[in-house]
Amino acid sequence: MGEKEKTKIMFVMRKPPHGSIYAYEGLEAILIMGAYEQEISVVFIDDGVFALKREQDTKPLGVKEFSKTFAALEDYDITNIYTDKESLETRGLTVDDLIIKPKVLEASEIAKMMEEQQVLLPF
Amino acid sequence: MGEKEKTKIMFVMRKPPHGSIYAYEGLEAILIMGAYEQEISVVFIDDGVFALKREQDTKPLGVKEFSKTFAALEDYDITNIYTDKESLETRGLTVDDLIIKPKVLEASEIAKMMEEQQVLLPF
Amino acid sequence: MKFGILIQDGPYNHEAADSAYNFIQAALERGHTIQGIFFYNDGVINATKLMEPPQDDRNISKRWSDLGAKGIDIIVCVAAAKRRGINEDVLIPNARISGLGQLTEIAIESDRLITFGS
Amino acid sequence: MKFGILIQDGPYNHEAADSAYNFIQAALERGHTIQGIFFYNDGVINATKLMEPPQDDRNISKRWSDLGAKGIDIIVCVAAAKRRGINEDVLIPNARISGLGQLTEIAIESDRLITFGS
Amino acid sequence: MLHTINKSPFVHKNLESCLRFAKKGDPIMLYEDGVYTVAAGSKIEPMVAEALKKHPIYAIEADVKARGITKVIDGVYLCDYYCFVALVEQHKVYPWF
Amino acid sequence: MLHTINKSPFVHKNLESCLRFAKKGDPIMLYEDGVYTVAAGSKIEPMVAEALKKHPIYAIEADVKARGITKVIDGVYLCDYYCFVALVEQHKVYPWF
Repeated sequence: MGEKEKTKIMFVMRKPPHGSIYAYEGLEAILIMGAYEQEISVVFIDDGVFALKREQDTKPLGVKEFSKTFAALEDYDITNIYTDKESLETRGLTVDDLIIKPKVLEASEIAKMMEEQQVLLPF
Repeated sequence: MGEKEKTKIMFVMRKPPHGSIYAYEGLEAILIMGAYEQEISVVFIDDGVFALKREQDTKPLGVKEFSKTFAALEDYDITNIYTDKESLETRGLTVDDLIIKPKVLEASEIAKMMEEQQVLLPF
Repeated sequence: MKFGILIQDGPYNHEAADSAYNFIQAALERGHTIQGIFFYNDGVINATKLMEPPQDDRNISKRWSDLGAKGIDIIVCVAAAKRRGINEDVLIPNARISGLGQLTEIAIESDRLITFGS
Repeated sequence: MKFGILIQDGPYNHEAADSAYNFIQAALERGHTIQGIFFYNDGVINATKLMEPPQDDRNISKRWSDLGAKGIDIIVCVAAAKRRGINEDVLIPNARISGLGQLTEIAIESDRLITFGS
Repeated sequence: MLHTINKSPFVHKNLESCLRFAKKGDPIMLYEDGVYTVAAGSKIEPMVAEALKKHPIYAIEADVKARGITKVIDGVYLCDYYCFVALVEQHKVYPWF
Repeated sequence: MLHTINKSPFVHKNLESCLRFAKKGDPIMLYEDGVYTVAAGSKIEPMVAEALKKHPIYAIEADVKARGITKVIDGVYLCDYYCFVALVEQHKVYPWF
């Protein structure tokens, strides 16, 4: 009673890591918003699934490796993490290739979830 | 005798106008380089052909209209202007849709010309 | 309605800043409120007062500053700004540098959040 | 050989500035000369000294300034710089702001011109 | 949900992604270089004609005019930013950058 | 001529353009997000296998490792920036941004 309803915020991660900063700055935004006790979810579609690829080694490139921080999202109480079946298949990946085990959904199920959000953030 | 050979410089225009600044800043580079008495050529391929589309009216958008400056390249002694047959066809365009009449070439002919350049500049 | 605006790309290089501006103008004219304009990623470059476009071209940072003068909250992400060399010394008037918490608050308080980028 | 380098995109937001730097390092180590590094389009943002990346990250503008200190000509296009708020006040040491004529000269004097962008 | 697309369909595959996720009836707004999608006569036209069976498609007229697109695919609505705002009043927005 | 590609083939059509213009025997260098092209097992693999019949294909190993690509399509050369420079010594370069 009197408590404000939580806002449903979904991060839609479509960009691959390292080639551009969107995946990384998107992650920074997820971590901050995670502290605001809203209803956060994160979905990885298209090239966004590459952000979760296992065995990323950025040392030779000299840039930050941040896939492990995606793996730590649970520690920030962000547990609604999804990915798209066809995006994985197109890229020759299965959920076993990923550092975490997001729930694998059909595009139509993801579309339905997107529809239910109040805020969609593209990264 | 003793005169330095001209450098063959080709601008390869692949980006459409207005959505990003590359076509426009590419044009600025063409105009400057045109004053250096080198052997300049300009080829429009892929979405680059849109830079030459007739009847561009940027007033409602509030940005500069610069297709007419491409039409004036001849005044700067830049007369080696080419485009790619398939790029036009894919976009439903013919050379009559363009503000100038570049020489229409096959991709293989353009590839051959690119090979002959000393400098290729992508815009 | 209350609209929040997120801008992810820089001025001139891409059309995003123009589209966002045109959208905001139309929203204001339709009687909506702009809850805040948040610059993130390369979007922070919109907020430099050192911009000097050619005389016959639009001045994109001045547009944002003018919206700020009308009372719209213009916020530049501090972390993104530091990476790209935007700080208080070069910030346009009527804008402020702050954290991603401000984007969160805009997201929570707005009826719609609309993102412009590339 | 003499290599000219053209950089069309900004730092951090895209990998272009990193790739260019890695290429230049390898070219120098293989005994080549860098005739000049020309920043155009959003590439000009590489040249701001106000950049403050996180401590554990690379400082991209400092990399360019260090190459300039070694005698490599680092040139920032004046027209592109004005649009994006880069001027002498914020320019990294060991770089200079000049016109597209400098890119022309690099193009003429280099054996190869290599462009990094996005 | 309103889907927006601002990239050329000849170089980017964002339209394909959008169509894969968009629900029947969802409107699609094309702006910036996205408006090249609606130029009549291109190799993209059949995909757009197919999409029109499931989605109302809008294109920002200022972007269309700026690019010299004089013939637009039948069934596409040309609209201004007021119309864009009106659609946002009715729908959440997801931009397919 | 050396062709370079730095974009993901799943979202951009630059590889298609490159292959349309590249002459038989021209080397192709993949770097940045372009290296996703050479990951084995994807839907892109047949196009790459076809391209390998006409072109030597290289990929920058630092970019490959950064992206966690552990299995590369047979016939693709992994190389470092010295190798990139060596190719530029032999060829003019055109980047398919």
